[in-house]
Amino acid sequence: APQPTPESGRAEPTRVTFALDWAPNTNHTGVYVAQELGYFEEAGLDVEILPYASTPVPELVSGGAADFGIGGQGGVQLGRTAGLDIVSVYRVTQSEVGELVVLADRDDIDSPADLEGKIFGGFGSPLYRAMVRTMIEHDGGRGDFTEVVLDTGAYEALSSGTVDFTLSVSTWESIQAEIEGRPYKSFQYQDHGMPDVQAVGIISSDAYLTAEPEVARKFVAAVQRGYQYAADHPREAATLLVDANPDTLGGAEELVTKSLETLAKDGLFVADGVVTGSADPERWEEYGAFLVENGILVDESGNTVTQAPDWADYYTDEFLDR
Amino acid sequence: MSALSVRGLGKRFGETTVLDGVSFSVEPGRVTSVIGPSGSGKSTLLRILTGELDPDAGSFEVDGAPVRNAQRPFAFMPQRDALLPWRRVLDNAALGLEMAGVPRRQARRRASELFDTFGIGGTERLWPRQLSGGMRQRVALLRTVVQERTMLLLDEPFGALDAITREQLQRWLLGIWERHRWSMLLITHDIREAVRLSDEVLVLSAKPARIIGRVRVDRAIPRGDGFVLDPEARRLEHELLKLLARAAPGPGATMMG
Amino acid sequence: MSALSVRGLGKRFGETTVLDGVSFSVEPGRVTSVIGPSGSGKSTLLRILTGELDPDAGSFEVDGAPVRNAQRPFAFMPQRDALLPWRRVLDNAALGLEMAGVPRRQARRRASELFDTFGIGGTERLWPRQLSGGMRQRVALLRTVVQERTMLLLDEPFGALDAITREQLQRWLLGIWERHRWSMLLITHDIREAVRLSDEVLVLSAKPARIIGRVRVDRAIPRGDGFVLDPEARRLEHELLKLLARAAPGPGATMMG
Amino acid sequence: MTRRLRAHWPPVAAAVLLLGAWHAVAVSGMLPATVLPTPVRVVEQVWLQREALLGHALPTLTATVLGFALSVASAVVIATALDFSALLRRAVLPLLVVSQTLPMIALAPLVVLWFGFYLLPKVLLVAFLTFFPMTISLLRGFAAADPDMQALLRSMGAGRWGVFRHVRAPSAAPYFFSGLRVSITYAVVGAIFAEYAGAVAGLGVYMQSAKNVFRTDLVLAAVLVSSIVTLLLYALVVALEHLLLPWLRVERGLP
Amino acid sequence: MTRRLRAHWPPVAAAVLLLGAWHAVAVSGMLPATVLPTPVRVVEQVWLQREALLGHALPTLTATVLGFALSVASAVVIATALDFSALLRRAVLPLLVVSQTLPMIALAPLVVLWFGFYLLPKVLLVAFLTFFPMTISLLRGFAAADPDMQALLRSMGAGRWGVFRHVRAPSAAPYFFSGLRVSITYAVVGAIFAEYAGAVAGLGVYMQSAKNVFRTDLVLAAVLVSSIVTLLLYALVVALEHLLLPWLRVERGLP
Ligand SMILES: Nc1ncnc2c1ncn2[C@@H]1O[C@H](COP(=O)(O)OP(=O)(O)OP(=O)(O)O)[C@@H](O)[C@H]1O
Ligand SMILES: Nc1ncnc2c1ncn2[C@@H]1O[C@H](COP(=O)(O)OP(=O)(O)OP(=O)(O)O)[C@@H](O)[C@H]1O
Ligand SMILES: O=C([O-])O
Ligand SMILES: [Mg+2]
Ligand SMILES: [Mg+2]
Repeated sequence: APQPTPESGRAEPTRVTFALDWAPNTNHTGVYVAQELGYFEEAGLDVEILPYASTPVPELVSGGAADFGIGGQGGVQLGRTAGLDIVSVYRVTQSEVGELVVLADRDDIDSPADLEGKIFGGFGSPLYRAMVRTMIEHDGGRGDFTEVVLDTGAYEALSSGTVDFTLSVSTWESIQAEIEGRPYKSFQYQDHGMPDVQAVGIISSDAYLTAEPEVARKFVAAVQRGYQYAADHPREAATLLVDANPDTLGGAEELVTKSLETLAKDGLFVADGVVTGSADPERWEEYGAFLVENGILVDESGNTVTQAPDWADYYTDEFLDR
Repeated sequence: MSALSVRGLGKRFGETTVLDGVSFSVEPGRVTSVIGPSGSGKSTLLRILTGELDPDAGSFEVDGAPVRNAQRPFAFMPQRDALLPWRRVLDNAALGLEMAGVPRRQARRRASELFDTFGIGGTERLWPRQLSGGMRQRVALLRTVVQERTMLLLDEPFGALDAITREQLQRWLLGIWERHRWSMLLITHDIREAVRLSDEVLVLSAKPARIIGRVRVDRAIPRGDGFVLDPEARRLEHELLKLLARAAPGPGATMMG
Repeated sequence: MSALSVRGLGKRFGETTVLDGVSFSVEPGRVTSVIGPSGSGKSTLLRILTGELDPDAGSFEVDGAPVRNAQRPFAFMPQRDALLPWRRVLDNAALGLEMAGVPRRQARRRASELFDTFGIGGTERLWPRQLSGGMRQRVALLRTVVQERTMLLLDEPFGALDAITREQLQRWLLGIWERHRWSMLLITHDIREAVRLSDEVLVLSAKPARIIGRVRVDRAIPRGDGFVLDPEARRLEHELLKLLARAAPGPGATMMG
Repeated sequence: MTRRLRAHWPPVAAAVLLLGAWHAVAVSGMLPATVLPTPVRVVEQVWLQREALLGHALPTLTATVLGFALSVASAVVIATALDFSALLRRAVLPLLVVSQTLPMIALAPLVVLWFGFYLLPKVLLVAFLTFFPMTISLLRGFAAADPDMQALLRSMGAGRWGVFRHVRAPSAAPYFFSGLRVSITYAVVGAIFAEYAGAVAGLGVYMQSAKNVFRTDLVLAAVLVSSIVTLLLYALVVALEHLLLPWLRVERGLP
Repeated sequence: MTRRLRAHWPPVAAAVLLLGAWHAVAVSGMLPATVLPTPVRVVEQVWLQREALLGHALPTLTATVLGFALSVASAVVIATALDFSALLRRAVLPLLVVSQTLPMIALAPLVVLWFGFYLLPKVLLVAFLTFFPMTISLLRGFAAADPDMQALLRSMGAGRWGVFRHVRAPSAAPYFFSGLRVSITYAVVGAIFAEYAGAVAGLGVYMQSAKNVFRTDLVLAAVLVSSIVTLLLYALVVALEHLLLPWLRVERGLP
């Protein structure tokens, strides 16, 4: 268990582990900034960033293998309902960053309705299937399409034309496609019948938060400072992120910089009138309702959930620095 | 009390009866030979004694008591030499001693002392595959006798040897028997060899094998230089040959093709 | 023109010279036997003739011409029987015919006709591992002679057989030779057998092997019933035994242990 | 106890023991039920989801069987070719080894890109992931052939092919079957792996979907199905060996 | 041509041929350079990224070697135990087969949960993914022992252990090495696979990161490094066999 941290900060720093959901990318910027600029150190924390593992972060955190980790709203809603001990403590993006994309030269596809009967380069997730179906139906289609589970190969498959559409992170793959000169044509989920969602966030567990509320407060506050810095200084933050991950991001400066600029200005890291990193109850309610309606949520014993739980239990702003 | 006493041994393989009530005994310090047509069941008999096969009928006792496995006081030489390909010739020869708990160095030394006597000096460091058929047989024999067990079971020990080497090894075996008085059960297809080395020669019939003749060989018969000219030995040989001819299976008549 | 003529064959294994200038020839329709101390190089000689080993010196001709591989007119019986474990006994016996292009059914039929003659009738459907040592040897011999090649190379064909079976097969071989007049090169460690079956007997010295004696055996000598009592045959045997004693390697003197 | 029962109780007992241990851990609370459900629950799910599981098991089985057939054929052809030419062996064997060192997890997406999502890439991946143990075993088995037997065949006028067919190939049979046992075990896993890299249906797709909604029980239900399929295939290989190599038991002194 | 050259040109020629084909496809424009870079570019990257690659290769190598050592040890212990007890064999062998049918891609996450991110889970996964071919080969090899030799040993008073040590184990040696060749080939891939499942450093982590920033050239550079490592380990196994089984060449009639 972590040591209680004396205020002086002279004693041993408290160890905190943080699990990434993927190889280091701009979603993780705030954490790396806090690390690089010494925010954690100032708070008396020794943060270890655990790299991506095929183990889903909710399971790592729920199982106690990590104290915190990247975890978006959808994952928290699915996971906590299914009995995982996870709770959202910080929202990295205030809204959706994903988008449905096709190749820019696909003149035959002008709206999601045109995706009827097409091939989806997918990820084997019922949530994404429901999302695509909703978008097609919203635009007047029947919602029939074929999903090919491709996982990381989806983008190559799209650019080589073996699938017709896939889902892309607007602040990562879509930017890369642009850089490579093969830009995507994109459809925003929210424009086609999907509720908005706080797509990227940070989670912890009730168990950890109960045991270490003070450490959690320091950690979340430091991260919050980090993302605020990234929103204010995207170029500097880009440099910090790349410097922290020279092996992996060295050579991808352009991608990182463009991505961070987008994340900073489009109301993703920060939004007008809200505390950075805070939860938006409306998004949790609406997205939660979508999950219930589509029968995606199951409870601990594997039964489909038909009655929305109290979503307020699923997130907290308690550890934010207001 | 007999060194070995076999009572009513029977053995079948599937439908075929191979041994059918074989009884005999070997007295302590005596040599008994078994001759019989090829395929009659001689090797099968030894394989039962060594515990490799279980008999379907009958039993046997060693020194008056039934044997339990791993306690057999035999040194056994199988018909096919069964040299281990992964041991050099010397290590093959020392195998029996090693198994008896003799330390490796000592086992090798004792085995190596016999190499010249057996006419295979210089092959110690070769692999078995590098030996001729007769040399392999000699290594197998050496491996057996060097164990100095009180009872030897030898399955055609000289079958692959030329006349001279065979003569030399027979004489050597006679000499070592004189000194140690081991009991021996010897399978051979050479009648003269049987007479020369034994106190008693048993004749097995063709499959299903029964003992159809027993010939005692007096120790008074000279086994060394005088053997070849001894008329009593010749008479016994002749008697055994007749027994063997009776033992042989039917088709011999059709063989003059 | 000789059926086989061997000139100055030499063979070394590593440092050891095994054959050292061996020359002889086998006339068409004649039988030549080779005797010599165990380990002298008899099998090595055959392995060179069959092309398994390359000689280090010398050469040989068949019917007056050097042979190319795959064209050897030999039927070869190796000393260790080399039965294929994955073929039933009958299929092993038919192997040589099959290799010569005889259709399988016919090959099996021809082989099966000899089973009774060889005293192994009834074993056709067994696997080689289910045969006794002598039975395996007979299958190997059958496999060789059924090929009806004009030249047979036999490496100790009767080594594992009892006196009666051996006698029967020797007579059978004499009979078949009378009819077909195959040329034969026969390795044996049995001097009597060599005399009985051959036109000429070669004696090899111990390693490094040279031919140290040749004995012609007149065809006038009776090979059948009269053979055992023929004084000329006995004289030749005695001569060969003396040659063999000279051929034997040194350590014999120390063997009386 | 009947003979049949006697032959079967040890694996059953072992399996029961293992399931018991699993159950004990699952209900101990060491791990949340979402991470480790009880075996009873998993079996329940197999029954409840039987239609979906069957629907996904069939494409996996098809890919497995076709891929494995291709794998056996390639292994036999490659090993034979390499046995005939020492030159080829020296040239190609290192490449085969290298081929097995390619982390498929990184390259599988390319295969899918080239061959589409349906049967073909799965078949190819299964073949690729399983041919190696058989190839190596065959090569070793060929080399283990008795030189005396080969010399005998040559003396009978057999060419390289005759020696190969009658001595080297049968000598390799026991080795081959040991490679086969390893390979068949990997075949189903290989197919599932291929489905992770790209497929429209199959147990791998089913597992991935279940995992994404934290349904470990369904993942394990699919795992159970795949294990049963593999065990059946393995048993088939054992039976086939029994049937095709009757001499082997005799050689080993078994009744 | 010197002897050394003569022995080495075939694999070199084959490799060059293959690289040529790769290059041709890469420059043909069939695939964009981001999907398939040229071999020259990949080698260039190996050199440029040598420090990073070395830094990531070391943990992978450590996991491989430790995992493989564990794997060999387990295979020997398990196979020996199963050889001694037919009961155990009947009980445990099906479980071993089942264990190999578990799609690690679905279960690796559990391993990380239980054993964390560092060396241990990698070592365990490598061992788990590689012990099976050796175990099966060993079992087969034990069973291939000559019954005559075993009977001889028993006649000498050797117990089951003596027979095992002096006949069954050496008989299994050639089989074992054929399993070893297969296993060592899978070991590095297994370590990389384990790193995909969760690790702080290693070639698998490097590949994943490189893929995330769309640097196929770096992925392939890491693949190249892993292939070279595997080839070296494979060569080591071959050399070891040569050294430990001198009799085998003689048995096979080789000079
Ligand atoms: N591969 C080999 N390496 C080394 N030496 C060998 C090899 N093969 C045979 N020899 C040696 O060659 C010699 C002759 O062997 P060969 O088998 O020809 O003898 P042989 O006359 O047939 O004896 P036997 O009557 O016992 O069968 C032997 O001393 C043997 O050790
Ligand atoms: N495993 C087996 N299955 C079936 N039959 C067998 C088996 N082992 C031996 N036999 C048969 O048992 C008989 C006797 O064999 P055994 O080896 O005892 O003969 P032998 O008297 O030693 O002959 P030889 O003098 O030729 O060595 C033979 O007919 C043989 O075919
Ligand atoms: O590689 C797999 O274990 O799926
Ligand atoms: Mg016998
Ligand atoms: Mg010989």
